[in-house]
Amino acid sequence: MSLSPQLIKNIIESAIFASPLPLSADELLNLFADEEKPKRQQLQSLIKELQNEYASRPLELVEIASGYRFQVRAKFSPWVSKLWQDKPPRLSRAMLETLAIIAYRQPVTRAEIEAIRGVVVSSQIIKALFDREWIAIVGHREVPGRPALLATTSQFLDAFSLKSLSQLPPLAALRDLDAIEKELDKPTE
Amino acid sequence: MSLSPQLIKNIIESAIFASPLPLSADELLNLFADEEKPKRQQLQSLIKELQNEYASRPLELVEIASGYRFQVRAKFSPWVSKLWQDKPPRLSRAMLETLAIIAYRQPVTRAEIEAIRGVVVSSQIIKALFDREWIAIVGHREVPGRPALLATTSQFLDAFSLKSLSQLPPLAALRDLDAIEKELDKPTE
Amino acid sequence: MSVTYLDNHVQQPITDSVSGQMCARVYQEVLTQFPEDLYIPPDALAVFLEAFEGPLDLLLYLIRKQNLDILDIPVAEITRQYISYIELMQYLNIDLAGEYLLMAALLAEIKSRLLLPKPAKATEDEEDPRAELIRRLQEYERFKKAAEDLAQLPQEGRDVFVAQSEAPVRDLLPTEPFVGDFSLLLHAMRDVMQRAALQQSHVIGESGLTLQQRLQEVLARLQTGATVVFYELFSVQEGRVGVVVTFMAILELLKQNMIELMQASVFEPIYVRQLTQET
Repeated sequence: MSLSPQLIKNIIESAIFASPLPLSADELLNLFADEEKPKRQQLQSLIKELQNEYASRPLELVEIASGYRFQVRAKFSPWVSKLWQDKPPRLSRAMLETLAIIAYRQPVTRAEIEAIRGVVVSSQIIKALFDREWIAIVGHREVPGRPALLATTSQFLDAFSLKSLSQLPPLAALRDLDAIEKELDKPTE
Repeated sequence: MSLSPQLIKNIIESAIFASPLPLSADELLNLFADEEKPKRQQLQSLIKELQNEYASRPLELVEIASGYRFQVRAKFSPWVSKLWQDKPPRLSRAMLETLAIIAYRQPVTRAEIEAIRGVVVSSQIIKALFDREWIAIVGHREVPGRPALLATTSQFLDAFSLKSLSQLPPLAALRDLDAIEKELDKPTE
Repeated sequence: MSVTYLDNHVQQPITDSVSGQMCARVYQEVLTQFPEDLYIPPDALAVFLEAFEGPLDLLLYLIRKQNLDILDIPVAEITRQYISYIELMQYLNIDLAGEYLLMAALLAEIKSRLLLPKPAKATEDEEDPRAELIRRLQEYERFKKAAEDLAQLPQEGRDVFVAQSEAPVRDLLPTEPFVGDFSLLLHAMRDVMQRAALQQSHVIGESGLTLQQRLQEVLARLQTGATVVFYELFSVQEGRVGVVVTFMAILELLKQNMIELMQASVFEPIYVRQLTQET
């Protein structure tokens, strides 16, 4: 028996709200028995409809890396954030720099991060990133010591409301070394 | 500066959705700065309006003992419950923690559970534990209000395959859970 | 972003002195030897150093402070400034990470190589000694910028709040006979305890942690006739108050001859056992 589009839409809405984690299209389709299952295309268009229905509400239905979730529109954050007495701790510069290098250079070893930053990366920072589940070990570099290769996770993308790594702000371009050499040849001082 | 009724309503809606626990009228009022704060009566009528707006949606804004929350209508349970199908039946973290505290600290009052967990214990959880007959009232603490003393039952022991409460590992040992699990995996006679 | 911040804090104490008449004063002591153009209160210097993420960050700051392009760093001048900072910090016994010294050595080396007369025809593979440093500075600078960009993104819990609702009531009610997963229960309890440890320990300490109650709990633990290792009677999660109350309870029980303590020899574990009262 196939379900009415309205019922399917209601089920999608309910599930996204009830799930503690974002739900992917696949996970949404899995809620339906085989004979009820909407086509993927229908699912997409129903999600679009839902997004429109919420246009005038203080919530929005967004797609991030691991799926769909409802979130409060930014406009209301000043009030909603008062629900929590403690502000979330600010991310330190050291942590952000480490995270940025992992995000843009992944997979990357700790030694490679240190080479770029010019300083030792503290174990505390790496541990904090693991604790947040923002990074994971995705393999080992086949060099002596087999150092772990670090990469970012979908939780990292979720936490920063990104759909994929390609949505990260672009990394500043490096001026190529030939240009640098030419500059250097110029008489200085 | 006073806020428009629409903005106040949006903030209320956002906050109830964003809060992990039901929000009481007082807690909702606390989100507003003194000069923005709506009157209690206005708050009530805005909540009524919200309830009407959700009349045609798959969620409802309900009031329970500890406050307001949005809840998926029971009608959609057959589909939404599949979210937890992999680990049936679903015992929420809150429920497990409450049960664990009752098991270890019995007899114990609800207020004492809340003091240990650091959060309010919802009536639903207590009710669900009673429904499963995992806990029972074994007396009353002789303090103002004579709160009920909760303890676990033999059905609880059955459900968790325990012969007696003395089989619960000592609290101090819980820090080394991996070792305990290894013990538990060992075949028992 | 951090550069502006630093400027506010540090620019002021750094007084340029072309004339060279100004001396550095440190702890009221007048330094005439070095560094000639720096006067930084030691506290400010410590703050200053902490504000940097490493030698590359400090170098970038020195370059940007003078509105210079990375590509034409006056190596001699920047090296002189960098080394002045490092020497001053060492003089003040500020704990300096090894990387800062390494960079000072590298700068000195580059400077000396630049001073050597260039052969009339430079061989192709002989790179300008500055090139590697410039490459590293550029590389670091783009990630420093990337980190700043990352900090600007909306963050969950800070700018973004997830909207959730409770599952339908039916899901919370019993449906079928259930065999509980014991380890889930244990994990839940451990989580509770960890949170309790994070919270102020008086949550447990004040609410009904009485000696009488603890006496009964200790006895209950020993009731089955089991012998228990002494420390297992304590729960660190209860904080100092909890440990003290448990200890008092054990002493009280000892006094009343209700339990006994056993130890095979010094440093061996202490065991606690209930004394059976023959009736």
